[in-house]
Amino acid sequence: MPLLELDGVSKRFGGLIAVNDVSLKIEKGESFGIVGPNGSGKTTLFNLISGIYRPDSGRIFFDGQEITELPPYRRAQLGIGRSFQIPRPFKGATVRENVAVGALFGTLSGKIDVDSALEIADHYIEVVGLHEKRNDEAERLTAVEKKLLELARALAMKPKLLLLDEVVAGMNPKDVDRVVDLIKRVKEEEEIAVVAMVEHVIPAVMKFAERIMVMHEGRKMVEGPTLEVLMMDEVAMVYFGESKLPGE
Amino acid sequence: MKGKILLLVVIAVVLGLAIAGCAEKKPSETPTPTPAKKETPVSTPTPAPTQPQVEKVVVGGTLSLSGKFANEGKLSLWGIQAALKWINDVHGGVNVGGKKVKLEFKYYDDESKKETVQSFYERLVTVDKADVLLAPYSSGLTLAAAPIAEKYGKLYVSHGGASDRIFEQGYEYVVQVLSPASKYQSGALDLIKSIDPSAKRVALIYEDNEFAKSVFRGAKEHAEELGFEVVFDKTYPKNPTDLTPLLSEMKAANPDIVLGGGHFADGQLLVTQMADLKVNAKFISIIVAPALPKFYEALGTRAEGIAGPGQWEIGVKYSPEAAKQAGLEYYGPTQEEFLKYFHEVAGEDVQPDYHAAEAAGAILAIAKAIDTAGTTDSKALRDTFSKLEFMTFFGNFKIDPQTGKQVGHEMVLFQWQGGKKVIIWPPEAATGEPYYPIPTWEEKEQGKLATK
Amino acid sequence: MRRYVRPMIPVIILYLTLLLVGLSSESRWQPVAFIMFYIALGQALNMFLGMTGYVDFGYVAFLALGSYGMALAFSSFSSLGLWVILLGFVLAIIMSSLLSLAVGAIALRLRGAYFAIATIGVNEGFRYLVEGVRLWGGSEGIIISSTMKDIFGSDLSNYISTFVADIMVFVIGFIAAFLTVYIINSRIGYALMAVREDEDAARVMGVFATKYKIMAFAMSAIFAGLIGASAWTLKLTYVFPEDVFNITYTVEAIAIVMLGGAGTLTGPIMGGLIYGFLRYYLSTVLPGFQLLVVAPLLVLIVTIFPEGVMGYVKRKVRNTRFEKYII
Amino acid sequence: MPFLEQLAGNLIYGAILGAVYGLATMGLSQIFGVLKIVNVGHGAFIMLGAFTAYWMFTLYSINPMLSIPIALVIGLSMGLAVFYTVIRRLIGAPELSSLLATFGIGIFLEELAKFFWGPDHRGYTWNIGSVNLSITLIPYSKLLAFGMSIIIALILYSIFQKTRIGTAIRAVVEDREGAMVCGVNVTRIYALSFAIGIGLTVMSGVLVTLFVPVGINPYMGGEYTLKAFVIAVLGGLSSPWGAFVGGFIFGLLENGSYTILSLFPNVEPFSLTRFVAFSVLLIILLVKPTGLMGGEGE
Repeated sequence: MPLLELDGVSKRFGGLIAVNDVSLKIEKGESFGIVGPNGSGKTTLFNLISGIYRPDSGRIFFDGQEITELPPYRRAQLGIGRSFQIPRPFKGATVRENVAVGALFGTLSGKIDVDSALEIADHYIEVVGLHEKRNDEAERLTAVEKKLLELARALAMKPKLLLLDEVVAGMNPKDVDRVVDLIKRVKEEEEIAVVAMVEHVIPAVMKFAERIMVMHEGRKMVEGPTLEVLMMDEVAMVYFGESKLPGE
Repeated sequence: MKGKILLLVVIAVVLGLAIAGCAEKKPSETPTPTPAKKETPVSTPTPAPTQPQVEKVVVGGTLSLSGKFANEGKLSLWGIQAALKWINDVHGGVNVGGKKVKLEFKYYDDESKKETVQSFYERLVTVDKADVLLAPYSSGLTLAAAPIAEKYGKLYVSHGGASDRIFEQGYEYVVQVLSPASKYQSGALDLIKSIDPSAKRVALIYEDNEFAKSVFRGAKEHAEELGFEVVFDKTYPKNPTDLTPLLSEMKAANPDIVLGGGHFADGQLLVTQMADLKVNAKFISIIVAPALPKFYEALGTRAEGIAGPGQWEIGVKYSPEAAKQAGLEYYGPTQEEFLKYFHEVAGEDVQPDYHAAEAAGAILAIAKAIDTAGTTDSKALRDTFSKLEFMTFFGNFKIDPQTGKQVGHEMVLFQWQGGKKVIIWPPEAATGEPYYPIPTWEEKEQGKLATK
Repeated sequence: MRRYVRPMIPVIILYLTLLLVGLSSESRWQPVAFIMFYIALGQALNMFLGMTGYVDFGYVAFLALGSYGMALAFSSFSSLGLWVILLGFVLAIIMSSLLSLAVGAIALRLRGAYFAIATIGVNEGFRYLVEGVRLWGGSEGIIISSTMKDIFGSDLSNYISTFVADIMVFVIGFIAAFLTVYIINSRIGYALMAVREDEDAARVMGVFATKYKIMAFAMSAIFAGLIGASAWTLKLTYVFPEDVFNITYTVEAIAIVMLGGAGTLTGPIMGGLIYGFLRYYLSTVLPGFQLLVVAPLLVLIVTIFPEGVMGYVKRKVRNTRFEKYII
Repeated sequence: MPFLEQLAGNLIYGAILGAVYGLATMGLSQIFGVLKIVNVGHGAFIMLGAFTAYWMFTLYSINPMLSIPIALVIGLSMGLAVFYTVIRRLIGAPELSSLLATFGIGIFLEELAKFFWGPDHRGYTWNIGSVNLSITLIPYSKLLAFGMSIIIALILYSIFQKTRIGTAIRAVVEDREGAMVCGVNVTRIYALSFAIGIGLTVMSGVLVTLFVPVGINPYMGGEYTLKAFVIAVLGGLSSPWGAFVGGFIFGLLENGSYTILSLFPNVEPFSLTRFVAFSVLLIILLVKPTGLMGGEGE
């Protein structure tokens, strides 16, 4: 049984079809990449999975249960954590408080009191390496730190599935390596399936993802083991235009 | 940055002063810039109150100088100041323990809002040492401050709380100077009954609020007693912008007489829209709005023939002579004197209306009661009030000893005739003949006035 | 524990000072009660506005229903004797919370200004329903003075109106402050913080935003109802719909919260203090002209402290040892 | 058929009233749409417009129609003055701080008006005859109010659609950062929008007096503020055109529902018309949470 299953999911806004009949299966603990240019429907797909939008047609299953009609907070509690393309931390709150929200509300495993939530928060802040800033207000973090904060916040939810929206965009190569290593490590430690979505094909991510899917104009174009997919000519044609090889 | 810190400090200091400021009893440090500066009582610092020696008598009250009753509040203040001129300058003050002392009036602005009044009345009693309280304007505010008056056992004289219900609450110290709401439209009905027995159909159109409902419940009862047929009885909510729906329905009911109104703005609107829609009636009487000269200024000839009840009008025949005839004592300035004093405080071009007169009447009643009782003790004053029967320029004064409700005062009915208010009812107070039936709107458009 | 105690220290100091000033002389009690009304009003509104970031222009409807609750207890259950006051408070709680749940369920789906103004519709609609179908005395309202006198006698009635009702407002304000501290440090507080900062992000992190919004809304409404029941009905002894559904009170409450700093604990207290004091003090100095001074002062303060006075102080004490006391 | 005749008459008046309401709301929507400021002092500016018409008429016998441009100029300059002294400092501050500021400004204007002109309720009579539609009579002054409201709304519409300034304002409404990048001076657009909003509002005050030429007093604005808020939301808050449509709906509901409500016994039908109007607002918002002409989201 796959962890996440999308069955012919579509979503339209007015006349525009943002996601068109996408089916997808993701296994427990898997690393999966979604690649596609801007406007190809990736973010909408994430919003459909995390519940911000309801699909117009199609069904979504998670961990053996249909979640198509569940509100976002229920899905989060079932184990779907996510980050946003443009980080959306709770600006006025401190880093600790931000992460504690994830620990407090992101799980189904009974109510956690504030103190234990703060302990969990401290742990994940340590994990992502923000401990020196834990009492700073989130709005004073740098862009990279905000992404790390979102990661910690999502991890504190103890997710089974982590949806990462452009998590390394705009980072320098050193930071990219650091973050990818970090994700790999927590993925192993916590047995999380990770779905990372990227616009530009970054070697580090390609190495990290076991399988990828390429989206184009709201449709799933191809899906398969990373290297295989990237070798396909049609992918190169659509996605890279005239050029040939990914990631130089 | 510095500016902010400075401001913080300033706020802190001001708040600190608050605590000190409320505490300190500084009776004279209030330079009150009122529209009429000379009348503001500037009290001298009172020495330690040795028992029987009274230096002055203070009447305290709030007036609605801002907010929805600001219009009435302003006129009341002038009326009070005019009455004080007579009491202090002509009469020489009030008699307390055989000695004439000055009567002072101390006031605050309640902004026509209910939560301010209790604190001001408490201040009036405790800081300003008011001996007698003048109740605020309107029934609501009168009720709101009553617990303070009762708590301190101060006489609480109402010059603007017309609702009959105030006097059904069992207050000990509440005394009314003006005629209660239920009487407002009685005069108009009595008048029509006496001059045109064929006019039977009465329409009532009024504001949906406490005061107007009291007025028109009284009017309806009175109309039915007199054998009128009430063919239309509808309200409109506060601050209407368009009365067309009501008026077109009323027009269809074809009334002979229209009684209506509520407050200033809606009263003006009612007449304007009746004119627009040519809703004609033989007689129209509107409460509150027509009493002010601004009503005629706003409506021009459309105001011709419109009548309205008043607690008082310029020209009413309450005078020392009238008092003698009635076997009553007359107290206070004559009407001419009152008008003179009023113009001194308010300016030559302002005419007093009944709001000014009823406030002045209240102050005069207080002065009269103190004079009679020779003390400012509330109990003695209340007992004196129960027995008092006298006349001022505002009219007769006599209360129901039990409830404090006014029973002696009579309302008048005036009518706009040729740009002037003429008193047409009751006959003994009238300064002119009623113009009946009033000109139609079409005739008024041709320039016809309600004059013979 | 210290988490709850430390921030309460400035609150307790402010409240005690006010109480002592009020009790120190007869002349100071009502002014303090006047200021206290605004403080309590600010605190009650802050529970919703400060915590969730939602504005409710129709907020005054909860005060109105609370005051009707108390008035109805007196007009319909006067045989209960002293218990009628308790019943009044219970009715105030029930009526204001029911309305808040109804409004919450319907209108909290709307975002931002749409919600704010839809609630005006609720308030005005309710008012004209009361007047239109002559509910609870219609436009003539309910006067309870004589009933109060029948039950308690004249002296005790006056005592209730001029002292007990004010003490009730004090107590309500204090409980509101304590509850605020508790909420800020609890799960609810974290949830509301998340909703206020970014509702969508909060949802995908597992926060059942609607539930917490309605919780805050209902709590805030209950406090408003209690304030209405004591500061209006018990104190002023009458309820006229025209007065109690007046939107000005909402705007004043928002002004107080913004003056002090939304979402802070001491903000509404400072805001109420500044607003109430300015109005009272200037009225005694310049009767009739006080608003001409108060209004520009409000504008001045907000241009200098856009985050409110306590919002500014909170920022200033960050990373100092006072940090834990000002929240 | 007196019932239908009355209904028709009421609806005609409702439409006229609605146009005036609509115009009286457009300024509010304009300011909210661009600056995200809820102007709780809105009514005070309507009051200023009403007084403008009143003083022009009584002191200089100036036809109220000619007061419209005068009011516009007064409004525009007041708008600029208020913007540069107060509002500009609050851009970027918490949203509600501007609410406190406009609250203070509103009170200040009312008190100033009372200080200079007194609290009296004033009015003027500009009787230029009326047209008889057999079911009802309509004074020409009210028809002028109706016509002028529509003309002003149309002029505003074309300014917004056709001119550079209009385009820049729309750009700021849609995407502030984007507009800034494209070289639009956002502060200036804010100032302009605020001034236009206030100008419209003061101007609508003149039209209000064409419909209700009496009861002009310093505190008259409160009722219009309330209705303007509701109408603005009905139409979709940041859309001045929506506001205009919302005004129509509100006017028609207020007047139209009376004829039906008056059939019920033991109620105050006219008070209930407002209940109906506000209830319909809520229903519309539940069906379409961003108002009739609101777009997706905010």
